[in-house]
Formats: sequence, C-alpha cells, structure tokens
Amino acid sequence: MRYSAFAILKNALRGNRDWTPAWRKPEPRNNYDVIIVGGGGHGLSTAFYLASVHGITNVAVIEKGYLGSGNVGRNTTIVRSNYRLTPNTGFYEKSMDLWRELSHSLNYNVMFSPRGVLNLAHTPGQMDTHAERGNQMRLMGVQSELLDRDQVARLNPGLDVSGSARFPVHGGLLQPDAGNARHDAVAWGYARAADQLGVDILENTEVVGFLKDGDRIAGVEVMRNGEPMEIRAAKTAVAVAGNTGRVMKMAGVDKLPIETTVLQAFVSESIKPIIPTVTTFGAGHLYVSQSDKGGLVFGGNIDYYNSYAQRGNLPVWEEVTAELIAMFPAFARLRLLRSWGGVMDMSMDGSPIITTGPLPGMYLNAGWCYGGFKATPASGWCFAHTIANDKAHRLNEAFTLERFKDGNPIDELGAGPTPWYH
Amino acid sequence: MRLTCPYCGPRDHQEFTYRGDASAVRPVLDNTSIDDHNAYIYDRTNPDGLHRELWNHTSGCRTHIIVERNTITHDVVSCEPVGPFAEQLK
Amino acid sequence: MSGFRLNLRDGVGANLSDNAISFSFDGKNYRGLEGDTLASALLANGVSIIARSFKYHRPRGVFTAGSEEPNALITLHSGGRTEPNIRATEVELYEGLVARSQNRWPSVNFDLMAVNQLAGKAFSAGFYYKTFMGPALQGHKATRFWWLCEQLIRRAAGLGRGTTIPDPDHYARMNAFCDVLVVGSGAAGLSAARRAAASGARIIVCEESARAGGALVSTPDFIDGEPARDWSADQISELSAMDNVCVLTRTTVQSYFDDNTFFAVERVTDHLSHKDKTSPRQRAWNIRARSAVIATGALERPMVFAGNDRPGIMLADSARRYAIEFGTAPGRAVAVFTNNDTGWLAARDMAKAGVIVTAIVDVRADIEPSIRSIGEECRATIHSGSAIKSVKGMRGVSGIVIANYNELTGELGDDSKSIACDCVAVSGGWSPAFHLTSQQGGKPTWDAELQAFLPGEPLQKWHGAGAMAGEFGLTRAFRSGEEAALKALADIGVTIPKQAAKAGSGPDIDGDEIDYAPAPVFEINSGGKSFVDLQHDVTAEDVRLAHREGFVSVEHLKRYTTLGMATDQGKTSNVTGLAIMAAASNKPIADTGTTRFRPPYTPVAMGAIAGEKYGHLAAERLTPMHDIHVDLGANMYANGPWMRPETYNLPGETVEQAYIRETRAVRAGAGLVDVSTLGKIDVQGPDAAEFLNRVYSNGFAKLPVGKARYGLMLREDGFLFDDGTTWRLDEHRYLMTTTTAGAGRVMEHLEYYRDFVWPDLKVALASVSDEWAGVAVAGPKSRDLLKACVKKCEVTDKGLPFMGIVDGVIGDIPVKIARLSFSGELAFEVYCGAHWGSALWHALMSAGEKFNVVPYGLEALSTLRIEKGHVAGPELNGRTTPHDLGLSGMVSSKKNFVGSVLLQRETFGKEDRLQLVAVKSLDGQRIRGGSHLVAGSKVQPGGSQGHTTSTCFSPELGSYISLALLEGGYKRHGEKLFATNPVRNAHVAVEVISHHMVDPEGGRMRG
Amino acid sequence: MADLAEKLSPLHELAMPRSGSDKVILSERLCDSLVQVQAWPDSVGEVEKQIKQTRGKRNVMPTGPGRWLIDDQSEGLEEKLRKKIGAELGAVTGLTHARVVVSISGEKATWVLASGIALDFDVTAFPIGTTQMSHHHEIGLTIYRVGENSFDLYVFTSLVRSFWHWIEKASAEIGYSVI
Repeated sequence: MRYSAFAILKNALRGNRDWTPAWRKPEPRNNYDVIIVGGGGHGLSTAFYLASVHGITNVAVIEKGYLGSGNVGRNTTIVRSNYRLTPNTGFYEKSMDLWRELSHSLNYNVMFSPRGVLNLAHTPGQMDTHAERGNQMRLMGVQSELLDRDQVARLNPGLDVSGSARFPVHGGLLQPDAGNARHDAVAWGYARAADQLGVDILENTEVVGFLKDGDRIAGVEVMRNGEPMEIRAAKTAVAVAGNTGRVMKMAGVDKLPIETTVLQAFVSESIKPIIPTVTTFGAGHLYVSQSDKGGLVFGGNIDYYNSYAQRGNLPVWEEVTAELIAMFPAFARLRLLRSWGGVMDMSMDGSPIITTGPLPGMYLNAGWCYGGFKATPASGWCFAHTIANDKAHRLNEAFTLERFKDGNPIDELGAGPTPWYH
Repeated sequence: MRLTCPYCGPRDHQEFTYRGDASAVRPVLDNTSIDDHNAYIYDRTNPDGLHRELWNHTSGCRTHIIVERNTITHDVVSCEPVGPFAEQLK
Repeated sequence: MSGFRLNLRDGVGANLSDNAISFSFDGKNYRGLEGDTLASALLANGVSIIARSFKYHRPRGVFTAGSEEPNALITLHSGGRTEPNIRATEVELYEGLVARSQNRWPSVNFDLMAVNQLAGKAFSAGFYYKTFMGPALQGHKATRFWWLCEQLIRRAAGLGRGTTIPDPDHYARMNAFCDVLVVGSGAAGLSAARRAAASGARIIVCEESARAGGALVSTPDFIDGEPARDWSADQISELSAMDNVCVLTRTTVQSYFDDNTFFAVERVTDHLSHKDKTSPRQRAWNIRARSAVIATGALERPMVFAGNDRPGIMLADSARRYAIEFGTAPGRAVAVFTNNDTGWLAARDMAKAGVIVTAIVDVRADIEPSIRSIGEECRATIHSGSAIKSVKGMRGVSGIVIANYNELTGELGDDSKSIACDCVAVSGGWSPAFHLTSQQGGKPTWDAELQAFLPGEPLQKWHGAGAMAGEFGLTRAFRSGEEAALKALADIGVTIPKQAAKAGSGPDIDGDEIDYAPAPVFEINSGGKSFVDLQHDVTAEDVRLAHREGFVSVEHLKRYTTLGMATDQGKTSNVTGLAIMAAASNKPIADTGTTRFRPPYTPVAMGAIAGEKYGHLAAERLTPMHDIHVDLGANMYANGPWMRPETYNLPGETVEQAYIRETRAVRAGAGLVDVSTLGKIDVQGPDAAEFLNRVYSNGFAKLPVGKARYGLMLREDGFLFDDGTTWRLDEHRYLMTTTTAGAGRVMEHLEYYRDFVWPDLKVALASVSDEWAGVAVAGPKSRDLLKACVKKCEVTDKGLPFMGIVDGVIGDIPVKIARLSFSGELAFEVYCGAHWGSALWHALMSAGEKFNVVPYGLEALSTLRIEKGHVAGPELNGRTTPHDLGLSGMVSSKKNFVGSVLLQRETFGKEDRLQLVAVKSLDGQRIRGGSHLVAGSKVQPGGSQGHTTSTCFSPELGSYISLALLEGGYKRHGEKLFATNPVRNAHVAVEVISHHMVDPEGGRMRG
Repeated sequence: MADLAEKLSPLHELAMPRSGSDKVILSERLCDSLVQVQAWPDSVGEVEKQIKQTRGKRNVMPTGPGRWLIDDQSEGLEEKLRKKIGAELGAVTGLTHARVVVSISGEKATWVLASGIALDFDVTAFPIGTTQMSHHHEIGLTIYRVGENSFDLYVFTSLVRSFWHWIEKASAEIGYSVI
C-alpha cells in the first residue's frame, strides 16, 4: 500500500482496518544471492540499495531480535557531514544527498529535518580549527558557515554566551543544511521499501555460525523459533555494529581493530520548541537537539570501558548534564526523562570500515563508533556497491581494514589507536 | 562500577583511567617486527564476556591493576595489581 | 466532577493541618490546607480540568495521587524558576505557590487545539510516517516540504513551555556509603529497615513522599493495637534516632547503576515557601550500598474503556487516598469500577470518610460474600458481572452506561443501564514497581496468578520485599521485609541467629485479608475512544493498528505508538498495552514480554544530576603569577583547564597590535613570559636514563649532568605524541617538561610503560608540574637582565652554555636556570618553587626595567616560535610524524624506542605526505587561521593541497606568515599558491618558504 | 635556609579569617617541607628505616606502594633525605610548593567532605591517623584524618583556589568559620 495523505484519509474513514503489515514476515528460503547479517539501519539500507540500484533482490536480511533493535533506534538522530578529512567529508556528503531525498525514495517519511548543526568554539584556536574544517567542507562542496558569537547567540537564545562562562563562546561552525531525522522511521522505511522490492527480512533469527565451502563463506547457520537452520548464499555481508566482534568470531575472525563500548543517550521531558539547531559544546563533549515531540535529545562521551551492556553508569550522567546546563543554564530545571545505552563498534581511528573480506565470500561493514546513524544511507549505498561489484566504490575505498596496519588511519581527532578516545 | 584497588580499597571507577585490553602486550624492545607491533596495537579480541583490562588508579595511588570484568554484566571478577610492586600488593 | 473538602476528623484528612494556605492556579486564587498537594487542593476547590492531553488536547483531570500521574501536568513558578510538566499530585502546597496549566490555547477550559480531535482516526499511530512527504518534485523539495510541516507540528507538540532564563538556584551532592539501602518506607521497607538496623549495620532508608510509611499512612488497619499510621510514625522516629540509620524523606531513588550504586534525589527546599538561599534546591545522593532491599510497592493500573480519559475518572486507590489522607472527596457521587477486591476496599474507605459511593461495578460475576458485604456497608448499588460501556459528559463525567460483561468472551451485553455519577474510581489490578531492578537488566516474569509482572531474578545484591515482589497485603509485606533484610545482612556477612530472627518477627496486624489478584480483564472494548496511555493519547485501537501493521514486538509497539514514552514512562499503562497487544496477537502476555525500564524512575532536574557542578563546570588551574597577569590587565583566556594571558594590551590596543608590540620588544630587548603551565615530571632512578632513552625518539643515554635536551615522544604507531625538554639534574635524576596540554597524558603514558611494559626498570615518576613556577626570559638583553639579579651562579656563555642548567639565587629565591630558547633569541627559563613564583616575576621585572623588559602573552610567544619555525600543538595534531615536521634528525637509528618500529612503515616515507613548510603573504593580506592551500582562484579554488597550522603577522618578515602542512611541501619552496579561507572570506596569494624563517643558523640563541 | 624568601599562598587573599558556625572550621597553610619518597620494590624496609632516622616534627603518610608523603615542620627535608636515600634505595621528590594544605574540622566536616568526595568517611572505613587519596572532580587530593572530625587535605597548588571556592560553598549550607 502506498503511503500518502490520501491513503490516510481513506483508511481513517474505514476505521483503519485495511492497513497491512509494513513488511512481510516471510519464511526463510534455503538460498539467497546475498545474505546480510544485521537488521539495523545499515543492513536494511544495504538491502534496499542492492535491490534498487543493483537489481539484486534475492536478498535476506537476518536480524537476531526485532528489526532496528540496535543503534538505529538508540541514537541521538544527528545527520551531518561536517568532517575534516577528505574520505569522511566525501562519504558523509553522499549520505546527505541520499538523506535529502530519502522520504521519497522510500515512500516513508523519515522526517529529515535540515535545521542546522552548530559546533561551538571556545578559544581563538578552536575558531581556527573550525575554520579549517569549514573550509575543507566548502572546498568539497559542502555548506558551512563560521559564525561569530553574536550570530551564535541569535541562533540559540538560551545559550550562555557571556564572558563569565567557564569556557566563553567565541563562535561556531554551522552546517546549515544538516540536522536530524526520525531514527526508527529510517529502519522501518528501509525495511518496508526493501521488502517491497522482494528482500526477505527475517526477524528473530539469530546467526549462530557461518557455512564454509573450503575457505569461502557460503552462508549462515541460524536459530529460528528454537530450530537450527542453514541458509546459503554466494555472498554474506556483515553489518552488526557493536556486535561485530561477536559475529566475526563465528566466522573465525578472532581479532579486529575494533572494541565495543557503551554510549548513553538522554532525553528530557517534552517542552515547546526551545532550541532550533543541533548544537555541540566545544569545551567538552556534548550534543543536543530537540525532537519534534519536544524532548531535548542529547549525549556526550562513551563510557570508555569495553561493554556490551546497553546501559551505562552514573559518571557520564553527571558529565553530560553538567555540560548541557553549562551551555544552557536555563535547562537546570528541565528534567531528564530517560536514558539508555547502545553498544558502539569503536574503531582504532574513529572512522568506519566498508570492505570486501576479510574472508572470501564475505563483506564487512563496521567501525561506526558513535556516528553510524548519519551514515546509514551512504553506508548501505557504498556497501551495496562493494557487494555487487566485489570492489569498493570510490567513496569507500579508503575505509579498508588494512589501513591501520598500513599506517594510513583516517583519524579526525588525531587521537591515535585508542578506540575509546575517538 | 566499583573497582578494588589493591592499595586503596574499593573505589568508584571514576578514580581510575581505563587503559584497555590487558592481553595486548608490547613486543620486547629488540623485537622490530612490524607485524608484531601492528598486532599489539590494532588486534583486539573484544570479547563479549570476561575481559582482562588494565586500569590505572590515577586519582589514588596510581597503581595499575588488571581487572577481570564481564563486558555484558559489568560484574568485576577480580582486580590484580601489576607493575614493580605487584608481588608486594598481592 | 466536583470534588470538595470533606468534614475533617480523625482518619479523614490525616495529612492535613488546620493552617490555611493560599495559592493560585491559572491566575485565580484558591485556598488549601497545609499538607495538601496541589492536586488535592484543586480537587477540594472543585477544579476538575487541570490539563490538556498531548496529541488531541482533550481535557484531563487528576488520575492518581502520586508520581505515576499521567494527566495532571502543570507549570510551576515563572522566570528562571519556570518548571513545566510538574505533576500536580506531587507538589506540596505552600503559601503563595503559583501554578498554571499548559499545552492549551487560549485556556485549559477552552482549548482551540482540541480541533486535533476532529482528525480523529487519521491521527492514528504511525500517522507522520505515512504523509507530509511533499510533492515528488526534482531536487530536494521533499525535504523542504517536511521542514515546513515540521515547524508547525513542533509548535503544536511539546507539553509545557520552558524558559531561557538561567535557573537561579543551586544544587548539591552527597556521597553516601551504607551496608543496606532500603528503598521505600511502607510496611515492607519499614520492617526491613527495623530488622537490618537492629544488627548495627549502616542503613539508609529513602522515601519518595514527604511522609514515611507508604500505604500504612492511609490504611484503616491496626498494628500492635495502634492505628497503622501512628504505629508507623513511631517506628520512623525510632529509626531516625538511631546512629546507624539515615532516613531520607522527599528522596526518590531514581536509578540503579553497577555494583549497587544508586542515584537518588532529595527535594530539599522545593516544598518551602521561603527558601533559604544557602540551602540547595535539591541534593543528589550517590549511594554505594553493599546490599539493598527494594520495597517500592506496586502501582495500581486502570481498566481501559470508552471515554476513560474524562476528568473525574481516577484510580480507585488514589480516590481513596484523597478522601483519607487529604480529606477531599473526588466527586459528589462516585462509581467504583473494578476487577479485583481492592476496588471494594477503596469504596468502603471512601464511604467511611463521607464520600457518597453510588455504585460498585465489578467485571467479575462471582464475588466473595465478605467482599460483597462491603458494598452493602457503603450503601452502593452492586453490579457484578458488569462493565462500563461508555461515559456520559464531554468535559467531565455526568454518568456511566454499564452493561453485562462476559469475562470469558470479553463481550458486553445489550442491556445498557445508566448510573449517575461525577467520578469513576477504577481499579484494574496492581503492577509491582520493579523499575529499579529492571534498569539493571533484571528480566521480569509474568505471574498468571497475580496477573502481574514480577521483578525476576536479581543480577546484583538486592532483595525485593512487599508488593514490589508480589507480596501483597500487610502481613506478607512485613514478613517479606524481614526476610529481605536477613538476606541483605547475609550479603554483607552478618548472620542473625535463627532464634533472634524469629523473636523479632513481624508485629501483630489487625486488618483486611483479601485476595489481591484481579480478574484478567484489561480492556472493555465497546468501540469508543479508549485510552491506554493517557499522556500520549495512545488508544487501544492504536495498539491494534500497530499489530495490524506488523509492529508486534513490544519494542516496536512502544516506538510505533509511543506507548509508555511520555513523562510518566507508562507507569499506569504499560501492562495494559501489552495485554491488548497480546490479545491481538493471540499470545499469552508471558510470551509478549515487556520493555526494559530506563532510568530515571521519575523525571529528574538536570541541575540535580549535575549537582555541585551547576555553575562550576570545571576547576580553573592558575599559575602562581595569575594575579600579576590580571593586575597587568592581561586578556586572560581558558586554555584547557588553565587560565593564561593572551596579550597584555595597552589602552586602546587591539590584540594584534599588542602581540606585535610584545614580539618586537622581545626581539629588540627582553621579555618575560609565564611558562609555569608546562607539564613537569620528576624522573629518578638507576634506570632513568635507560627509560628516557626508550620513550624518546632521540638519544638520551648520553645527556650529561647539567644539560637539557629537546626530546620527541612518539605513539607506538609512529605518530608524534608530545615534545619538550628534559634536564639532567643529577646522575639519576631528571626533570622532564611536557607540553601544557600533554602533561596528564604523558604522565599516564610513562606510567604505563614503567608498570606494565618494563616493570623491571627502577624508575620513579612524580608529577611536579605544580612544584615549579617558570618564567622564560627571552631577547638579546636577557643575559644582561639575569646578570643584574642572579646570585651564586654564572650566566655567561661559558658558565651557562646553550642547553645548560645552573642553580642560583634571585633575591632570596633559589632558582634553576636553563638556557633554552623557544623564540629563537638568546633565552633562559628560570624555575623556582611555586609559592615564590610571583616574587620571582617581580624580581625579574625590576631587574629588567633598564632593559625595557615587557611581559608577553601567548600570542607573542606563538609569533616568536612561528617565526623561528618551532612546532607546537597545531603541528603535533596526532596525524604527523617527525618526518612530516622536518624532525627526522631527532629520530635515532641507533636504538629501539616507543614508535620506532611502526615509524618504519612504508607510508611514512612517501613524498606526497603533508610536510611542514611556511607560507608568506605576497600581497599584504592577512592569512587567517584555518586556511587551506590551493592553486586556483577564489571562485574556482580547486582541491586542498594542505592547510595552515599556526598563523601570525611576523614583525621580522614584515608580513603575514603561517606554518603549514603541504603535500610534498619540502620540495615546493618558492612555489606560489593561495591560502584560501572561504568561511572567513579570504583568499591570499602566498609563497611557500622554509619554516626556518628567523635566524635559521641559530646564531642568536647560541650567542 | 633561614634566609629564603617568604612563600605566598594562592589562598592568601581568599582564606581570610571569618567567624561563623563552629560546625565547620576551615583553614589553610603551606608546608615547610613536603617530600615524597619512593622506594624500589627491594628497598622498602630500608627506606622506611632511613625516613625514621631523619628526625623531625612531621607526619609521614603512606600514599602508594613503597611511597610516602612527608609533611615536616622544618625546611630542608628534601636535601636531608636525599643524602640518606640515594638512587640505589629510591627517589626523593620535593613537593613543598606543589601542595597547599586545607584543613577542615567540626562536627559537620565529614558531611562537607562527603558532598564532593566519593570516600567513605565513616571512622571504621577511614580511621584516625590514616591517609586516603581521592579526588574532587578533576582535583586530586591526599587526605589525612587528624581526628574524628578533623582532616588535612593536600591540594594541588594550581587548583587550590577552585577547591577552596567549592569547600566554602559546600560549607555554606551548614555555616562555617575560617581561622
């Protein structure tokens, strides 16, 4: 059923009884052209672009839990491409291009909202590094503006721009056409659109092993409704974010340049619109925006230590709220409604991996750290290209697994091979 | 999370600095193999379950400890001292 | 509904005192009594519509009497103290309290936004996902269309209005440690606390309400012959008097973290009319408990039926509590609608308090005679095997229509019957409040007998007691509290002899013994709008629509319909929603599962979480000369944790004019700069030399005593990590300096190698950053300046050669002087004990007077080193190697060191890497920070070939210059490029030159 | 050493005497000598002996394995100890200027301290005459318990003003004096 205002009216008049499932709940076949392990944002978008761009529709997406149960439904929904290093700027701007037309591509309103992403600067030196990044963006065709303090104040009325602030605001870098999207809608929209193109989405189906023909990966063993089952495919792709280590071990890949940590996200009670942009603090680590429902959605640093727990600890609560109310002192009285955690696949340089291999017949999409949401469209688009052509696209050719050992990290922060610093 | 420093006693993990996987051990000084060094800094088992990891009690006695901790439950199984005084602290 | 104040007497209005209090709601003044909540006072004043719902803007009243309230959200105070979305049921009334309704226009009684209701069914779950995508046009029109719609939707959404005025109050924290934390002070909590406290263990009891006692406060039961209320008050005062017990009221335990760390918030002054300014508004309690007893009770849930959101419909036990505790009748004629016995008790207690209970409607056909007799006792008509089919009245309740109800099929009969009433007290059973343990990942289990989820197996050291653990009723609450306390004591190694345990067992209870299990009825489906989640306006139909569209998993249900995602986190709606989904899927509730509760339990002010950090985000580090800089009028700025002088502006000078003047003065004569912020590490031991030799890329083994050397530190991956000079003070004693920003991480880096990698080396490391004040004296006259004030040592070229160190005295101050130069001039660094730092500065300034010495700030310091081509933070950006910065000479090939192996990777030898050069403006234009180097014009710049790193005006070269990293830069000196800076609207023609711009041979500093 | 210049505390203008409640009493001082001694694993006993042999009015606080912080009421301890403890035995580091001592006493002293420091101040967990290291946010602290309600806090010199501001604010709810 095509979604539209007309469809809503028509169905409303019939008591909403005629709506059908957003995607099928098919039984698995024994054989597919491509299996994608992981029914999160990246896995689903990969399936969609395999089907829509490359005409490969005999595809299964295999998800252990419910669809979108990982980070696609746990993030702070920020969409941007304000990167400093060329491989990242180009890749994320491709993502922006896809975001802009995504609701139409999917016939599903993902509520992409280009409200602007503002990074604050608190020293003259930080203004310079923001300028350096803004100029990189401009040279690559990405919108960016360096704002002075007054411009920043006009954009965010509650922001403390006084000289008496502990870290006074000097200005900020604005990507005016970046913003947010509705996270769950991205998962559901990709799922529905991929499903309509013939992709089988297998929920509650857990990969418990990989099938091999000699050295070559030939599919997966799964548990479904308590029953084991083999599903074969010419190509097996893995896009499981924080669970990368877990899943790759089943394929015999014991070590990767990835560590898994927990990132907490926070939402306040819902209030009338109070901050128009996505705003980040420059003297610590905090990002905040306001959802359409009215909650302030924010987050900060990861909980450092390795974790698969999907929940974090108190120090990050204190840090994050302290930074938020240092930026917006009026928010001290606003109330935190809920916090939750997601597990992050932190790579050794803070940048992702989208590659063929590491085993024959296998493809890997991982290392998203905590920036995976904005990448969802381009990640799937590039991964689909890589799977279809057995070769990376120009946009993801730098995102190899070998770059670390070759000495070519893509290290935005210059923090070095310590995953929890990125 | 609370970690037990063998010198100072149980403390909030905030007092410690996380230094990561303790199974990553630096090759000895005269080992000049690029592969070995690459493995040391980039290869991680990243287990879901027990993880041996290094923490420095930076806001306390600055002793390094190896914590064995479950990465799914965050249960701390053990905290052992390392470093020159490891034997004395055991 | 028109609530009113009952005749207050013993057992009616137990929380209230005689003191009248005036307050206002929506600008109108009312009177209440001390002890009222805002909700009870409004009810007593006959105010029934208090709020509007989130989506449809339907009128809403008071639904509960506690923190689970979904409806009665109001805004408190004004200005910087504005607090939206406060539950009126939790606000303790005080003189002068000002509250107003929210999310309505123009008023709560007449809200035009209620037109949303007309869209009715179109506004169903998932509505937004299916539309507003805009016309399918070329380009990015779709986005723009949504962007337009979104602006309007955002304005309509949201609950209350926040403020942009800073919160004037402050917050505090308390770090607490205890053996046993008892959460909740009802029957179970009290008995656990009594038992645990008797052992002498350290106990903290947290109670959410103003008054401890939980259900004991309002139950008509007797304990040990006393009314339960009096008994519990005695127990609390006994406990509070014990040295090993801390009882905290108005304190909600919000979150349960790892290793039994609990986060609680105490409301210190929120309930006071006159707030003492030194007291914090709220206090965060970080509680580390060795074990815990969770006795958080249970939350009543409603049944869902058509029109169930009208003002005047509330939970039965809440209605009862308003009568007993607050002496307030929830209506003139109350109908009770229940599926369990507790609804009948509520009817009885209300009737006893003087409330007219007109009818009791129970979905169950079979009612125990003892329960049935209650109906007769309160003179209500009894309708068993019946259910509410619809509610009469638009903005309140004027009556209900009931019909026969078949418990097995869930069908209603055709025999409609009207009952006049203005209040419906509904009970759909009880849901244990195991939010805390669920936060920790505990998996709840469905108990079909109790028709409730129970907390499941503990993953940490906690023990459930009372209704939270499914132990309903006072007798079981007391017993389970005792048992939980004994288990908690066992956790901490205290065992109570069995005999003693028995002797102390529960008090004598005289009260109701009833069955708490409800009939498994969650929804009466009669076709009308039936709300499951009152706050988010999620209807039973929405749940079924989600099912129809395949959003069957509980998480999908939550996300698709937003059920349970409102500010009450679905406290009264989750179980009902699950039950409706289970019914739609034809699955037992047990197989449907439940979502994990997320912390906090109730919404918490951000200020309370930040605690003492509100207004004090980070400590400031100050050098010993800080006050001097401030007195000199320096532009101080935050440089990481440090406050540092940027420039010392003369009146009327800009920053640029000031640093150029300061730079010139240094190169012409002498200047002083405060370098106390440099990291300083004391490295000692027989193996110190070997250790340094391993962590620096250049050789350190042969550094003579009395000499300093510039050293480079790499990361293991071969990239630059930090730099600085290290001074050999003695055979086995070194003073290492690091960059200001790198001090902490270098120390940890060194400790890692000392402890974990080479523990056999005898090396001691100690941070001495704060021990030493440092002043750099630079300029051709610097030696003359020192000569004029230094005693007990030689500062001649012979006595103190380049990179030499001597001990001396200036005034009465012992100093260490090292001949080091960052500026490229003849220069010295003078160090002394920090507490003498300002005296040293004054001594140097006065000695320098005749040499026209100037103080210079970081801008001039930076300008001097840029001209000299010395690298600093902007060049050590974590992506550069020594080879990239022209420092290959500092990489020893004769030893292995940290980073030596991976620095040999092929990629680091590539000629097109970004390499350090300088660029010079060719046309007098300023090169702005953050420029990129390009070959093309402003309009068509082409790709970036590199970027500037450190930029300034060079008085020496008479031109704007910058250090830069340029692809293959070493071979491009003389090339002409552009430093483009589109975000700063600059495009400057530059020439690539060597980064050694001033005195490349080093004659000045060695002179 | 008597001819040395007067030391200036970063708190010289902040910690001015003020009379108020005696439930919390604050004061500050600089050390005459504050020295850290670090023994090697095989010389702990010998170093301890050497420390005992250099007599003086002092407080010797263990601050880590084989490590002590010595607060001595006379100047020149660093040099004295260095003569006794050579590199073969351990390392001697002068910290006289690196810390400022903030003292707090009074019946509410532990309440004030616990409001910012995550240590169990119960006397069973932190006995009189013992030393604990911890932090107040980013400010590292060495805390010596002088008596049941009396503590000396060794605070980093560059951070002591921030610490003082905090401790005054935390004491304000109770009421306090500065001596």
